[in-house]
Amino acid sequence: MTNFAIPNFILPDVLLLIFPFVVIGIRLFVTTQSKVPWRMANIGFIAIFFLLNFIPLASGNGKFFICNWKVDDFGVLMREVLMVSALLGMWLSKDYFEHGADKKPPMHQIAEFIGAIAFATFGGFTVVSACDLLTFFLGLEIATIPMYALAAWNKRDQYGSEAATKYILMGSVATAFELFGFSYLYGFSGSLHFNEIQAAVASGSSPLLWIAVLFLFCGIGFKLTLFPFYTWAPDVYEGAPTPVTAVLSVTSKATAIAFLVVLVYGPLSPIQDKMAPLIALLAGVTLFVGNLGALKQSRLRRFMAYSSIAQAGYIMVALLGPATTAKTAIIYYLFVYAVSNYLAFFVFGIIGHHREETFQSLRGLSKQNPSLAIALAISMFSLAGIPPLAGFFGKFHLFFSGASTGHYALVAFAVLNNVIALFYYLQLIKAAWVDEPDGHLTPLRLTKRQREVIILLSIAVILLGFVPFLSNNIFAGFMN
Amino acid sequence: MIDDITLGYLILLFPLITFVVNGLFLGNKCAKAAAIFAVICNGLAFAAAGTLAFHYFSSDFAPQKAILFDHTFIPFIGDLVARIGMLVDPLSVMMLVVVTFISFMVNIYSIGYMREDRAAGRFFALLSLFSFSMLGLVVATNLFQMFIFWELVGVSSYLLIGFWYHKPSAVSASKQAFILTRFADSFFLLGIVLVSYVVGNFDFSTLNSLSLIDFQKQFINLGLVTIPKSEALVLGSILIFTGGWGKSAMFPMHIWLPNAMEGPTPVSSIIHSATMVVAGVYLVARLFPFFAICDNALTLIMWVGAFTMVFAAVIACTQKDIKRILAYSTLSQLGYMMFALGACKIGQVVAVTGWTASTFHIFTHAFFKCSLFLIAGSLIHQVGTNDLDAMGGLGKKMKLTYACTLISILAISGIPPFSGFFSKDEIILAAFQGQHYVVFGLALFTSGLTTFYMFRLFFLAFHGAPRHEGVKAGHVHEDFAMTLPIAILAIPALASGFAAQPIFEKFFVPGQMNIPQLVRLDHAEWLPFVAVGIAVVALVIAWVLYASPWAKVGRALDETNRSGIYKVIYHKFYFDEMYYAVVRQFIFGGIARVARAFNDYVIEGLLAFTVWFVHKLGDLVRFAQAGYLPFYLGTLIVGVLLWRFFGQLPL
Amino acid sequence: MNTILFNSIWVLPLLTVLACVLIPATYAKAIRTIHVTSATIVLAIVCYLTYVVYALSGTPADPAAAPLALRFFTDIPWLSMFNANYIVGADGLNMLLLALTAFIVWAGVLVSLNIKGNQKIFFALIQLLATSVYGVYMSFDLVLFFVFYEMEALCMYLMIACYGSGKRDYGGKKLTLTLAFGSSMILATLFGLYFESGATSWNLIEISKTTLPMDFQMWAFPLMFMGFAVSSSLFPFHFWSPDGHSAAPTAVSMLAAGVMMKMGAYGCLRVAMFLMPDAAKIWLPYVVALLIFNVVLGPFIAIRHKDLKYITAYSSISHLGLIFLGLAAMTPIGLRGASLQMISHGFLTGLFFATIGMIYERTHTRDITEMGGIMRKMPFLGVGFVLAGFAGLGLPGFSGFIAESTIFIGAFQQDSTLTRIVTILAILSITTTAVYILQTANRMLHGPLPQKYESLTDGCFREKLVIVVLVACLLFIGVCPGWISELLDQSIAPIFEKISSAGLQ
Amino acid sequence: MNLLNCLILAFLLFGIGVWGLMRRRHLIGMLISIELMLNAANINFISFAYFTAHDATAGALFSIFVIAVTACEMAIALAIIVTMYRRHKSLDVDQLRDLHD
Repeated sequence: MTNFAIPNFILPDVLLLIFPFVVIGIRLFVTTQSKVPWRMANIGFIAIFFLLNFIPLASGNGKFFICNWKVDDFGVLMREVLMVSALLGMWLSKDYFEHGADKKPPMHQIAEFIGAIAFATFGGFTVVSACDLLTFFLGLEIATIPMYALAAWNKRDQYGSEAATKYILMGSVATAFELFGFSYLYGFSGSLHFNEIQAAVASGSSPLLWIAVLFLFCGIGFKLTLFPFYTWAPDVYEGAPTPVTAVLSVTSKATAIAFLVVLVYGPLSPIQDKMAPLIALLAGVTLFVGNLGALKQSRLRRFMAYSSIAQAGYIMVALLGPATTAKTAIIYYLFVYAVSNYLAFFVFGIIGHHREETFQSLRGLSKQNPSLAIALAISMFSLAGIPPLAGFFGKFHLFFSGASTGHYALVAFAVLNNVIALFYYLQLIKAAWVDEPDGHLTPLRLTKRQREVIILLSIAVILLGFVPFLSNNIFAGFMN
Repeated sequence: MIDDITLGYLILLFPLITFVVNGLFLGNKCAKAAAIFAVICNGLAFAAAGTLAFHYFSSDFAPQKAILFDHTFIPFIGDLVARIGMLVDPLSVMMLVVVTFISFMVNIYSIGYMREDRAAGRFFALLSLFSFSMLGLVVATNLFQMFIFWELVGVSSYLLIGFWYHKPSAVSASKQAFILTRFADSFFLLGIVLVSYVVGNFDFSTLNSLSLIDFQKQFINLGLVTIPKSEALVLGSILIFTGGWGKSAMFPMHIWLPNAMEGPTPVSSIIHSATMVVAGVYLVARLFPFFAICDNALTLIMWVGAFTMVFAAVIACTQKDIKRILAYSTLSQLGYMMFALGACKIGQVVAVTGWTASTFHIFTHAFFKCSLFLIAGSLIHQVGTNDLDAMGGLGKKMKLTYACTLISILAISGIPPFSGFFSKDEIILAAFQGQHYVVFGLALFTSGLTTFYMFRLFFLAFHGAPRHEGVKAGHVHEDFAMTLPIAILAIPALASGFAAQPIFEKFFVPGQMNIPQLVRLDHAEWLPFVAVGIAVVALVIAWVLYASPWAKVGRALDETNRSGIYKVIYHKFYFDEMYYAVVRQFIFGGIARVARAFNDYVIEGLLAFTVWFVHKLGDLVRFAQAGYLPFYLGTLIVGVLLWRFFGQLPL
Repeated sequence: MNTILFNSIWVLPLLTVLACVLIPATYAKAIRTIHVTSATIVLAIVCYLTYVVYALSGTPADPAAAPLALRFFTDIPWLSMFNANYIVGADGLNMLLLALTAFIVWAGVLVSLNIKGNQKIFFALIQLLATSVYGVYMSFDLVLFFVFYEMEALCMYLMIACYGSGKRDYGGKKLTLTLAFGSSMILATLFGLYFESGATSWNLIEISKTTLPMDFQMWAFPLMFMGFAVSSSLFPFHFWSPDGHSAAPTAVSMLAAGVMMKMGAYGCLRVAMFLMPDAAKIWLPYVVALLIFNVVLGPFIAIRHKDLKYITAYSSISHLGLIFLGLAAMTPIGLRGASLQMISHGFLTGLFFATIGMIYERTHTRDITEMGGIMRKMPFLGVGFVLAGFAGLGLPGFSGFIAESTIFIGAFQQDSTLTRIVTILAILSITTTAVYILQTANRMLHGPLPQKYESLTDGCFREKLVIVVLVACLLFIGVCPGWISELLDQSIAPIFEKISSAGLQ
Repeated sequence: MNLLNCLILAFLLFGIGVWGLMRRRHLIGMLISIELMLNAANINFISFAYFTAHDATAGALFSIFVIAVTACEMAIALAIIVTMYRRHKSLDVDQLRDLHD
């Protein structure tokens, strides 16, 4: 007899589940100009983030709620990543409801917007705490469907709708692939529950299993923008509103990689070594293609799309390592990636509010607003993986995990690709630091919140690297 | 009374202090003070050297070597230690005296010569730097120290030749001098490295007491060939001699010396006649036992010396620039010294006459050649040009100078009892005793030539009618500061021969050697008369051509209506042109251009190609991103098949 | 106490940067003062510590660091996931390199006091660069080492591209990307080192005690060696340095050529050769072949060039080739000579670029054919340049001669055919060095003075100070090399032990 | 009527969906072919549940959930397509080429 009393360790999940309804509900009773939903959202997200930090990192299997809602260390840390992403995405989006950006009109219904973000985040929560295929699938869908809506949020923008169309069409196909994979997995193991699947996989393999693996990887490869399933990403990233792009590039990636981690180190762990070639290939090709694509971009969001494709490839490298190392590496990297990425997007956002979001409009930034240029440089160097910024340490974790099972060739290839990556990040820095502005520059206005967030993120990017508390704590979480 | 070690330090320190003080503090602001200071310090250095020499030769310790001090500079492996020390033996003491004395004289002279020059301070500083380096070279106890000061001498010569750096000719001459000697020095360094590797030691004492037998069994890998270490030593000795080859401007590396005359005349007199250029000879003399055991080395040295002797003398007969004439005569005299050293080898035995003679000639030559240069300098100072065209008739105006010139010229022509006679006579004798009769003949012939061109210079400059307005107008006078050293130098030019001969014959032997020596040798008494006879004949010819009542000076001086052979000689056999051709075409136009092309096109090209290729791949990716939805959907399907086949799944 | 001072060497520059973040960029004077003071303080500390190391030489060092004789040894846990610790220490070699760095940084700060553009950022970047270089020379943990090693890329591009001249973006990118390429090779092999050695930490000393499998060494060593060699512009990876240097502002050229290019050679010696001696013994005799370009052809290329900075860059290439000649000889003297050359060339090229920068500030051209006779207008700078030139062509009395002769003698001890050939060629190529240096000096300083340069002025006090100090360093090493070789020998001994004992099993 | 036939059926259905997806230029048509693919998966679930699996309910349950999820996905898709239509006045995918490199 299971008890339905809500244990405190799923309090955040429950809160996150009911809280979007609250926000949207309040909006029904207040005027459109009212700040109440916004404040509520802030309070709620921050509260949830802090609640998560109170959950002790349990070792091993973690704690269960009605036997298929698992809260383990990976889950908790992943939740924190997702919450950080959601919080930053919300802060980033605020200005886009006040005035438009990048020649797009301002957006509306901030409450619903935040609600959608919250739902997507909750989808992520579900994925990391799933113990059977059904919950797993539902989580993935909950995480994805709001994204479709978000991509099309700006109804007056034709690019938005086109992007959303592409996104949802391909997304549904990917879902179909996944589902197909799931079905074969189910057929192979005869059960939906991870433990039994794991047992079945351990007992022996069959073509069914491998078809399932293939389809699963292809399906998730879409959400993780692996080669060749990344094709939607540049268009959608460019078409969607900037804050949505940011959320897409972090939250949905985080969810997808969490999905893979849960699979690879859960049910499929017995055949991880057999999957290694596939993973290695996916990783190598993806980061190569992503880097190549970003070489000659001129629009910032599309550029970020390719860079995030490459980042996905780098993350995949970690999946080759043993569980603890890989999980630490991925979580740490996701933190770092989220911070650096959002820093970049905040800067782009400020540019975008006054000019087009292109390399052109970055020109003369260092003369006009040095601190902004510095923030941009910091985030770019961090994404390029230059020490002592956090990005380098993140990549180092990933490569360490990959190399720990002896995939030196892949690591060498990935590291070599860093040179290409550095090249295009330098292109962007050049635009901001070296190029002379052509003609008159529209003055840049920073709101107090933007300035604070940018400073905060810059400091985080600098410190998360060589100040080892984050990495060490995460690792300690997995070790004890 | 100061003990000898302190003296040794003092000799080196005085010039160094002068250099530092003049270079850093006095400088050009108070050139006067700088000059005075330099003169005093060099005088003191000379005094110290003289005292040291007196102590040494008067002591019964005399002919042996002594090491006053020897400080470790850099320790290499085992015995291979670079030291800075002071070696005292007859040779080095003699050189100490000569160098300090000459530099003392030249410093005095320079007071007058550089009076109008605003950079005189720098001049005196560099002059002292030179004498310091030269002294260091002279007293070197080992090859490494020798090389150190060898380079310093070279660089101070470079700086002094290019002293008037606004004159392009001076600048290029200095560059040429430095690079040519540097070229030779690179071989010298290689020789040092090779020999020190084989022997495991830098010290002269070790090198001079080697015997090749120990090394015939071991082999050394020189990259392309593997040879016994004994042959490696022979090779090393030749490489080391190459250093001297360049420094003493032996043919074909001689061309820098005449061009170096672009420098101020005092510089020419001290560096390019009296001291630095004999460094090469000194090197060979210092390492004589070593060269003696390396069998072919001495023969090479002899032929190089002999050829340079004749070659330079021939050219000197046609030149009109007095400094160049003197330069070529210096070359020819160096040739004498060089071949005298080489001529010591008779089959497998050695007769040390040549060694003594050569060192003796270094000694005497220093005085008269230095004074000749100083005289040339004062003539130029008065007349304002180097050209014999513009001179003539100076004899009446400059009585004292005239007399000193005559002394020096008689000395260089080897007319007894002047100093040159004794040393040159011994050299020719050495050639005769060595049974190198060809060289012997050349030497006699050259001594005739020497007399001829020196008197040609003498007559054209001092006799006949004045060909220069200044002289006609009688502006010419004798500057005291400049004439004093000339006068002083005339004394040793006259007397150093018979005065010093006993010392040389008593003390000057190259030291014990590992191969047999002939002690008793027949002293050809008839030889001096032959030599003097030839000299007198040459003198008469010169007189007939240039000073006799029926001489056509004007016709003698213009080279236009002359035979082709004369033109060739007049243009120094076109060696400068060849040099420039080689440097321009081969070094700059050849290797350097190819190297740069290789770098700029091959390496950079590969780089550019890589970048281009990566960008092309990028374009490929972007080309796929055409925004065409069905294509995107297609990639999903293709992806599945792709990973089905390349994912290495056990399907 | 000394240990704290030692660790403060790389912390102080960072603190300076932080201090300046709070000052608005308009107070340029205050910022300049702060940076000059901090650079001077660091210089003082480093000199004092160098003296301490010299004084302590012979006394037993920290046992934790055996076999290396390290002073001020510090070992603090850092990143627990892969046991990377904060490990720093100093023996003679890296202490001297630190001293070199401190001098060059100090000089660089002084030289660039009146640089155009946002000075606040520029000086912050210089201090960051200094931090990275200090860190590289201090750290004995591979991760820490690499972190510092890679940091340079961050500063270099911005400094060159924003404050440089000529093709600054191109030069900066070329430099940064080539260096990044090199360090990517290093990083790839670092992982291999860690996992193959089975060590439980990235501690260099600990890894050096393990024996790495031969097949791993065989591919890892060349990768890592070349990776390091890239930043020392070993052929064929030299192409970045001429463009990079010529585009960079004076101070950056000084730092890049003076100290950054030594980091590569230092890494080759300290990491690659020390950790993988067996492969080193097999590979290095062939690596020597590459030096034919650096040492023999480098000077010839310099002869063909007209731009002062290009000439100096190629001279650096040839001089760094000599460092590798010393390393590849794998004899105690060769290694000592290589280390000597690192230090001597640091001062030498620092002086070169400093004077070139000062002259460029006045003439606004670096083309030697356009100049001439400026010795008369600026004797001090001219003499500085000539002295640098003499040091460069290995004139006795300057440090260059000591280093080069040591390298030649040391390299000649190595009996492998290729090394012999290259050594002989290298010795003979001292002439070409003389050719391009004299040609440059003559074209630029001597001869008649063009009309347009009548109004040139000589160096001001701080410029003279920089020149005097650097020349003094060159002379000091050149005149009394005994103590420095003693220091170096102590720190090289264990490395040579490792190499000589290698290949026996 | 055995498992293999059902799987083949499902696979064919999936293939038809893919084929339609490739061939169709009309957005609605493409949505329908996607529906086919999803239902192919459903058939898999059901057939596995029926023939092999030891907890048969799970498969059925799963397919029901899938239907529900697909429904709301389609809802959103249609909503987006409507906004699309407002802009382009057509439902032809070939029109969707504003966003590209």
